[in-house]
Amino acid sequence: MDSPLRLIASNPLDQLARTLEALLVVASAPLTVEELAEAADDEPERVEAALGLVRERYSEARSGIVLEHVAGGWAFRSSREAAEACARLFEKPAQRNLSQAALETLAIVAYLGPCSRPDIARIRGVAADSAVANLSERGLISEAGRDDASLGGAIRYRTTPLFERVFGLESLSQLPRLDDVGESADAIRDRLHEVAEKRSA
Amino acid sequence: MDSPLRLIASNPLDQLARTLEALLVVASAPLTVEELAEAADDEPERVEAALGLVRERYSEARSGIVLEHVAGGWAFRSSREAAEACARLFEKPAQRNLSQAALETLAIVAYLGPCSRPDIARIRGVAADSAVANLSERGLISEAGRDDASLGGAIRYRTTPLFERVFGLESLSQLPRLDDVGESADAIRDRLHEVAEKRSA
Amino acid sequence: MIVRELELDLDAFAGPFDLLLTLVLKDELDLRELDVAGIVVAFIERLAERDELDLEACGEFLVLISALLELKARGLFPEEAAELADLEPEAAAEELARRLAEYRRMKDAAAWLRERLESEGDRFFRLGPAPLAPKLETPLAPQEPERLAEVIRLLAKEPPQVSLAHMALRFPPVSQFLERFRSLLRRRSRFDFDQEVGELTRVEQAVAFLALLDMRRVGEITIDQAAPFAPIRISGTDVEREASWTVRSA
Repeated sequence: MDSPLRLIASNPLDQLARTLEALLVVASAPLTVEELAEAADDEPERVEAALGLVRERYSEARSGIVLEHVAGGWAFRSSREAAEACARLFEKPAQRNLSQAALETLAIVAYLGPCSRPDIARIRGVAADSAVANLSERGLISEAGRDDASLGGAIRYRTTPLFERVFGLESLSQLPRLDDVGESADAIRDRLHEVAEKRSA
Repeated sequence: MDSPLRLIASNPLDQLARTLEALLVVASAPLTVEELAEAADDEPERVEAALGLVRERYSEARSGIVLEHVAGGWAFRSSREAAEACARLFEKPAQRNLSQAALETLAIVAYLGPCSRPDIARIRGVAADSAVANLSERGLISEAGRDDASLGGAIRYRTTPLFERVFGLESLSQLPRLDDVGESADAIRDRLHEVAEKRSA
Repeated sequence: MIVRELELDLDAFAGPFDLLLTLVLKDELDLRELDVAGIVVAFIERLAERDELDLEACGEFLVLISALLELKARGLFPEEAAELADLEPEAAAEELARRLAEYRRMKDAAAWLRERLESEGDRFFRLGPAPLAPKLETPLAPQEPERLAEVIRLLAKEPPQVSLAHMALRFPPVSQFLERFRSLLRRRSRFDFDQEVGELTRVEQAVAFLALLDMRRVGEITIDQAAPFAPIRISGTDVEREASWTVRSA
């Protein structure tokens, strides 16, 4: 009589099951049977059957990885048994510092008033896209109309009330003075552009 | 007599191993032993031992999910066996079509980093702006402050953990030493000597 | 032995030496990709096949290869060329060799990275959060407003004079020297190369020399030198080819 171990090893679906495991561990969204079948270059029926094997292997109490069927398809999740550990992994202390790119972008928007990404990139001498995306996501800057008011103009950004709270300011007028750089926002802007041009010359 | 199956099931590290599986399947970047120990609320030594079990279970040929030590931590990836299926479903935005200029720039940042665009231009003999922008966009290098005093505030760059992950490196110290240049100079000299001897013979 | 007919078989180029020069002068071949040592080895091997030492060929080759090396060095270290020129020749050579070695090491490193990319290309991993992972929101700790001001001051700081502007520095076009030498030869039957280029920078001299070689190649001039290091004399040939001449390299 075959042992169960033998049976699993010789299952013709075993290789397909391994392929599905690989696809599911790389995916960042649930995968449908059709997507899995196309990627594995196999029949949807066989994929369904192999998914059964995978589900058996990755089930509660047997594994820390659990295969789950959700609205959009199939995806791995962590087991309930490990819920506490996962919560600890994701609960992070408040972030101490902003990156240099984020800080520069924030300072430019705060001191110069609404600016577009091209404005910021020109002053920093490097593309500002990811810094702007990051700061928007954190709610420290938000959209404030477009350059030239025309539809084609670049989106401008300004700081938010959350920015003022995080930096302990009642309003932007409380920002530290920068008279050594320029006495007005326009003067500071001119100075920064002038230096940026020299730097990139 | 206990069956081997029984032995594995009764391993006191088994529950910890399942917890590690759960943490690794939801993590978005490699986790260090310390991070795993903190989340699992266990001793780093026990975590190391349990990682051994997980590694054994999730290895090439045995599973579609493979545990690897990369970028200073531990992470799951797909098995090499499933590469074709993965390639049908997933893009590789970080490493597709890396140009020679980008690779040279990457090499300079990896070996000499953090370094600035002028540093890179000095070694490559051509402006590095587009290669640097391209590598930043791919997430292979990132800003690491500014070189304020000496270089007019040029932004410095270093490689990211994603770089190590893409290139399958445990850390930057795994980059090979590059001291074989002397050899090739010697080889040229030897050839010249050889020719000179033939002449005088 | 005719140097310009020297057959080369290098990674970046295979063919006669004069074709290589033409391609370099037309910017169709990147000097940085060129293994100059390989050319030297090829030349010496060719010399070794002969019984007698061909002094003229050696002289021509030396001048040519130094011009190529200088062009290559300028390409690799454009902004430092001026500062290298201030060094004693031996120190400059040492410094150049050091920097070439550094660049070479980085090229080796890039080659290693490319191989690695290929060998590790069948590993796939997830970028970003897992599909069913808890959402991660990291609050930001309170920040000092003074840091914003510091950052603006840093951005407003005058950059020192190590701009990349030097990179725009271009070599004088070969055509400039072709025209100059031709107009000279219309007025005089011969001229002394050293006298004509003595006031120029070394790079300009190198380009001027390449112009001469190109003129000689098509039989427009003859080049004479009484002895090594003696003045190089240029004479126009009698053949009237001005009308049919087109600038080949510039």
